[in-house]
Amino acid sequence: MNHHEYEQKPPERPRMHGIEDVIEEALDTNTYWFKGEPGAKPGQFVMLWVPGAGQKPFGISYQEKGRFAVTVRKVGPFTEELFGMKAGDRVGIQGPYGRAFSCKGKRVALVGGGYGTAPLGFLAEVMSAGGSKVFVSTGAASSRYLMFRERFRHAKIKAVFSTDDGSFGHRGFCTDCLTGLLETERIDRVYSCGPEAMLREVARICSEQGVDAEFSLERYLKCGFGVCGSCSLDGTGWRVCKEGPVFTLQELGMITEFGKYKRDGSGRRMSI
Amino acid sequence: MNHHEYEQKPPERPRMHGIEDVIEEALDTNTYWFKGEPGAKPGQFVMLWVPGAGQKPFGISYQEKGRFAVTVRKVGPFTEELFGMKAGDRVGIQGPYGRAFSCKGKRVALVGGGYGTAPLGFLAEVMSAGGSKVFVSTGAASSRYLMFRERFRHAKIKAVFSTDDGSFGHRGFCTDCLTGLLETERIDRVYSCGPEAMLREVARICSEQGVDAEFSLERYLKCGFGVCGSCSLDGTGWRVCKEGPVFTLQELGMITEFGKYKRDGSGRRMSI
Amino acid sequence: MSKVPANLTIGLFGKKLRNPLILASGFLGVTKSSLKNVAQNGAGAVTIKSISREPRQGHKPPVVLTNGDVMINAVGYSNPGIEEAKREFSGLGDVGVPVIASIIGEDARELGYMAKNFLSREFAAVEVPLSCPHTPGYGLLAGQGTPEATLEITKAVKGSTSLPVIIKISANVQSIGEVAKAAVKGGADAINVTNTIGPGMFIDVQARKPVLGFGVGGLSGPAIKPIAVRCVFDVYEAVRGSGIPIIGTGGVTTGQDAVELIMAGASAVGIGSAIHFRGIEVFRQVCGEMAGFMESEGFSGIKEMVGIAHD
Amino acid sequence: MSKVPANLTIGLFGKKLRNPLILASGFLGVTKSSLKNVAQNGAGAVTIKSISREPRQGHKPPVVLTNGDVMINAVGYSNPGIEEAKREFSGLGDVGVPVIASIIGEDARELGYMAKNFLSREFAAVEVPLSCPHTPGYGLLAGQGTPEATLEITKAVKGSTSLPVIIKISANVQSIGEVAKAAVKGGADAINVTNTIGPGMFIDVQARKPVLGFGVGGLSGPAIKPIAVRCVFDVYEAVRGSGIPIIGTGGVTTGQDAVELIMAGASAVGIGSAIHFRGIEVFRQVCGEMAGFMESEGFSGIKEMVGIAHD
Ligand SMILES: Cc1cc2nc3c(=O)[nH]c(=O)nc-3n(C[C@H](O)[C@H](O)[C@H](O)COP(=O)(O)OP(=O)(O)OC[C@H]3O[C@@H](n4cnc5c(N)ncnc54)[C@H](O)[C@@H]3O)c2cc1C
Ligand SMILES: Cc1cc2nc3c(=O)[nH]c(=O)nc-3n(C[C@H](O)[C@H](O)[C@H](O)COP(=O)(O)OP(=O)(O)OC[C@H]3O[C@@H](n4cnc5c(N)ncnc54)[C@H](O)[C@@H]3O)c2cc1C
Ligand SMILES: Cc1cc2nc3c(=O)[nH]c(=O)nc-3n(C[C@H](O)[C@H](O)[C@H](O)COP(=O)(O)O)c2cc1C
Ligand SMILES: Cc1cc2nc3c(=O)[nH]c(=O)nc-3n(C[C@H](O)[C@H](O)[C@H](O)COP(=O)(O)O)c2cc1C
Ligand code: FES
Ligand code: FES
Repeated sequence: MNHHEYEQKPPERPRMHGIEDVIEEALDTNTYWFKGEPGAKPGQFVMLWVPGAGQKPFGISYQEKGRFAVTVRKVGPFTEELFGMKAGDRVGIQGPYGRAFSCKGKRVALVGGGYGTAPLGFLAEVMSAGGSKVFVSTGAASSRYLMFRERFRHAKIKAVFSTDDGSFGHRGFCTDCLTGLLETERIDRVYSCGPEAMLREVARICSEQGVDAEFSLERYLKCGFGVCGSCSLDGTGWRVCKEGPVFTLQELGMITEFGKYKRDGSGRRMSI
Repeated sequence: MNHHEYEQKPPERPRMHGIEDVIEEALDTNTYWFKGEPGAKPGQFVMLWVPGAGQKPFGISYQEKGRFAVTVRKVGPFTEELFGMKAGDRVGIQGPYGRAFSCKGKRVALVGGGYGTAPLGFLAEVMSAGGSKVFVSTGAASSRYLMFRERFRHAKIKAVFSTDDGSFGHRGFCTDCLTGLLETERIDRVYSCGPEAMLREVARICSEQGVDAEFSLERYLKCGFGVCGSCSLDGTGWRVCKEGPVFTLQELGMITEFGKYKRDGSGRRMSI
Repeated sequence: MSKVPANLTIGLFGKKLRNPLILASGFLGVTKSSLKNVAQNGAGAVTIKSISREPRQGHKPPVVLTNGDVMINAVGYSNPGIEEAKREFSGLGDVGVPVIASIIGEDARELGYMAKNFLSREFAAVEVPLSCPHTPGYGLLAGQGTPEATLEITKAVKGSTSLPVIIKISANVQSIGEVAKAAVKGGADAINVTNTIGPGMFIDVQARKPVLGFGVGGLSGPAIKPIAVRCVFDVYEAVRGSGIPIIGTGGVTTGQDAVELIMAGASAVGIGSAIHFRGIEVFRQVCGEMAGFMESEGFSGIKEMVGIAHD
Repeated sequence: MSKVPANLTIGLFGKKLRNPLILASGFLGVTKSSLKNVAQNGAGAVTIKSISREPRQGHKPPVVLTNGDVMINAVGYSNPGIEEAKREFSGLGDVGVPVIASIIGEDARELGYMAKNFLSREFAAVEVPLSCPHTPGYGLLAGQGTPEATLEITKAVKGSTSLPVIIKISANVQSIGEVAKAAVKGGADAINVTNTIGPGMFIDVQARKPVLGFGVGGLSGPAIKPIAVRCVFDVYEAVRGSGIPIIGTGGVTTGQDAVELIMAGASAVGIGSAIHFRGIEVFRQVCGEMAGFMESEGFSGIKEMVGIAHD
């Protein structure tokens, strides 16, 4: 037994990054670009620190040579603070953390709801470049919230869009279009990120059709690297920040709280 | 600037080693064998910890595949404690520390006085194996204190011996024999370890003859790895435990206290 | 040295633990499922995250950071409060190992209330941290680290529950032996030493600001182990006569670390930050290393090692 | 961010230092030659190893150990005593940078004696550590860490020398702000915070014994930096109004570390253990890193950074 029984860990603390560029992806939805090579895999997230305002998790939405980005939906005090920031301002970035999507599958469907589409953009590009045939079904409340339309077109990724109000594409849910894709496109794996009600529907469909699937879950994260337990899931105790955020369809079946409830920052249950 | 601007250091603390064997080299002079591969170079030393008794420096005197040894002269309370120990007992070993002999030279003379011969045994074997022609001149008060006679013979290293009382070999000093070696053997480098009066004489001879030389110095060591300053040398401030214990003839000239005084554990000067 | 098969089991509060490693409070102990997951990874017992009377959101994130061998945290005792916690921590048999409750309160009276109203017989014991260095209203910041406060609080909790009571004390006091003696005098059944050290602070030099949401936080992890060892050593000397067991907590990451605390005087060992430094498998790894050490050094049981560095 | 050439010089006690890095007391400061060697390796000023009235052999070795990011020591103030130290530390101009004396004593009276009888005008200042956690008769173990003792000692030393007086205080007290204020009230010209932390203990599990000759020792090195940062931050808040400079000491190993302490409120920075962790070249390396940081962040001088984490 010596001092080096275990590998030295890198520091877990934010590093300041100047915002390179802010791009409006959709209504209340901005992409923040940073210099750097975090070496993230699709599905991983970073903890974003705004001194004074707090620290919150966001999935990596773009990663290119020398730069990367997160795409943020404005929903509350922290994201509002972010929306007040512009190129040149600095934020702290910690991570990337978490288990990524497996990137398996030859013909895959990516199903994204709301800002859940953010990590799927990155996944689509990586899998497409890796030779998989990628289909995307993404939905939002209305056309003004739809993101990455240009991006998918540019990458020659077949994407279908749904809106709750029918203002663009299919009127209804992105899960409706998933059913269509499964019927026509010989999909061998589904990747999904978005509101939990939507994930539940994707899980139901994939179970029925016998298609493998992966899901990115959201829970209240505090530390982001597996020590505090605020993101532990009932049934298994798995940590969303460590064993997740991505779980397989099979794993989902063991997470008893899935689709039912989650916890807030104090640990109190809130139904979904 | 990141966390890894500097290399991680290994721990500086003793590791317990069972004594494998105790060999009497000469009167009041024991060799303690240990299992292990410290990767030491000749001239380096270890700090030897005997719980309760203290911790003191000793040069490595043997290093073979899978084992190594120090050779200790009984001179005071700590070394007496060591002389009470036997195979199976454990001591703590920390190091190896310090700058080693350079091992340069095609035809070299090793001059050792008293237990100063200990590290030269190791040096002789290494240089001999490295293809150098090694001559040894070693001296002691009387024949009963002479060490490594068998060892040098066995290694086919030409060794000459001196005793103060003439009980074996040359009556007089090992430095006398050095002069002879320099005259007859085309020596290109001298290595020396022993009482400081003897080192001074070796330095004088080598200066006169224009031969490069290296000297292993002793000062009071506390930490052994360069932080406390108890072994700092006047003139340069070099630390015996870090920049030394081996110094070149040229360096010796800059050490103003050499041959004159040293300091005790409190830092008080004592003349040599 | 003879080879004997090492037996890691210990007895604590009349219960048998399969090994002396206890999940430290505040790590993963938010839910029963999470505790069970830790148990499945090898812990001998687990402690829940500390519960207060009312729900608490805790300090603003960042709440935990690391650098080198140091972890720093200022979580600020986020917890769902007594009512929800009662629901959460029921049916504890599912966990598979003994579950220790942890309660906090602003004073002896509130802690007495917590003990009376929160603790079910399903818990194996209750731990009372008087030692958090970074949460206003609690622990050191509420003066709970003195011998006087320790005595008063220990008595109040003892008087309100029949569960064994563990008093968790701080390294950040000069008179740690006095605090330990006060806990013994108040009737404590065990002492846990230590909580986090400090507090400390991380400043980001580019942001030019402290990083933790609360500014300062307590230190844990491998870097604090020497302090934990000294604290256990000192507390052992102080309470030796009483026979009270010590849970040694602070920086334990390897089997050798655990043995170090045990030789200093601990009967059981808390593990927290190592869940980060080595992963959640750390409990099993430390057990393996302890067993290996004991076998090669000829120890057949934990008890033989407790406090032997004092002899 | 504009690029400006960084100027590392600072003014301290009316002297100009070429950079804010000061060799901490107890490292290599046994002889004048050794101090000079440190100066040649880039330090802005140097502190001698603490001197007592009578010679002291110190604690039995091992006296210093390390593990990971932690150094532990119990040297026990070995020093040759006042008479020999006077001879040793004369002709200090040779050193090339300002030399700070360090004196210890068992009480205010002895420290007054030391100040009167040891200090020559060749020293740039005198430092008085009231904060060693592991030497019986001195520092914390002699009760010198309280606000009352700090006030009394500061006054006694101030009354016995015309040199600027630096009071070196400990992180191991709850009321660090009060101690700092007492030093200011007593007339101190600077505060050095912090001494070593703890104490801590290393136990060798095979020897089954504490390793340091004295058993326990103070912690230093990278692992304690977060505590030093917090202490400087707190002391800065406490003494802000007085304009007294703070020397921040503890764990500084990189330029970023030095900047962190400066932003917390330090005007100068002590460096000790880093001599081991990075080698004696550390002073020059840290200067280079500080200059690089300042240039890229648009700071032109040290003063601009002092305490800015408070705003
Ligand atoms: C793994 C993961 C990846 C995420 N990726 C993205 C992303 O790519 N883009 C994006 O816009 N959002 C993402 N989120 C959600 C994002 O973290 C929240 O929108 C954000 O924290 C809201 O903060 P707020 O103060 O603006 O709003 P609040 O008013 O504080 O909260 C709004 C809602 O956000 C959620 N939330 C708040 N704090 C947290 C927290 N610390 N951890 C998790 N959820 C929180 C809660 O459900 C809350 O109801 C992700 C969350 C997780 C867990
Ligand atoms: C680099 C180095 C290598 C050495 N190698 C050997 C060796 O191979 N074999 C050997 O027998 N001895 C060696 N020594 C000397 C050995 O360290 C001392 O003989 C030993 O420390 C004496 O301890 P003691 O308690 O028995 O005697 P003491 O009565 O304490 O001291 C006897 C003399 O030993 C010296 N000494 C004592 N303590 C120390 C100390 N901590 N550091 C340095 N010198 C000390 C002093 O000059 C003292 O006068 C070496 C010393 C140094 C510095
Ligand atoms: C993130 C975190 C949260 C903690 N929360 C609590 C807590 O709620 N109650 C408590 O008594 N101790 C708490 N602690 C202290 C730990 O239980 C433990 O005493 C300390 O971390 C030292 O052990 P370690 O070095 O093994 O982590 C917390 C520590 C950390 C790092
Ligand atoms: C080996 C050693 C010896 C020390 N001796 C002294 C001393 O004599 N006087 C003193 O005031 N501080 C002494 N200290 C404390 C240091 O000056 C310094 O305050 C502490 O080590 C923290 O700084 P660092 O982390 O840079 O080492 C000593 C520290 C060490 C490690
Ligand atoms: S956020 Fe802390 S464990 Fe997941
Ligand atoms: S023995 Fe400490 S510096 Fe050499």
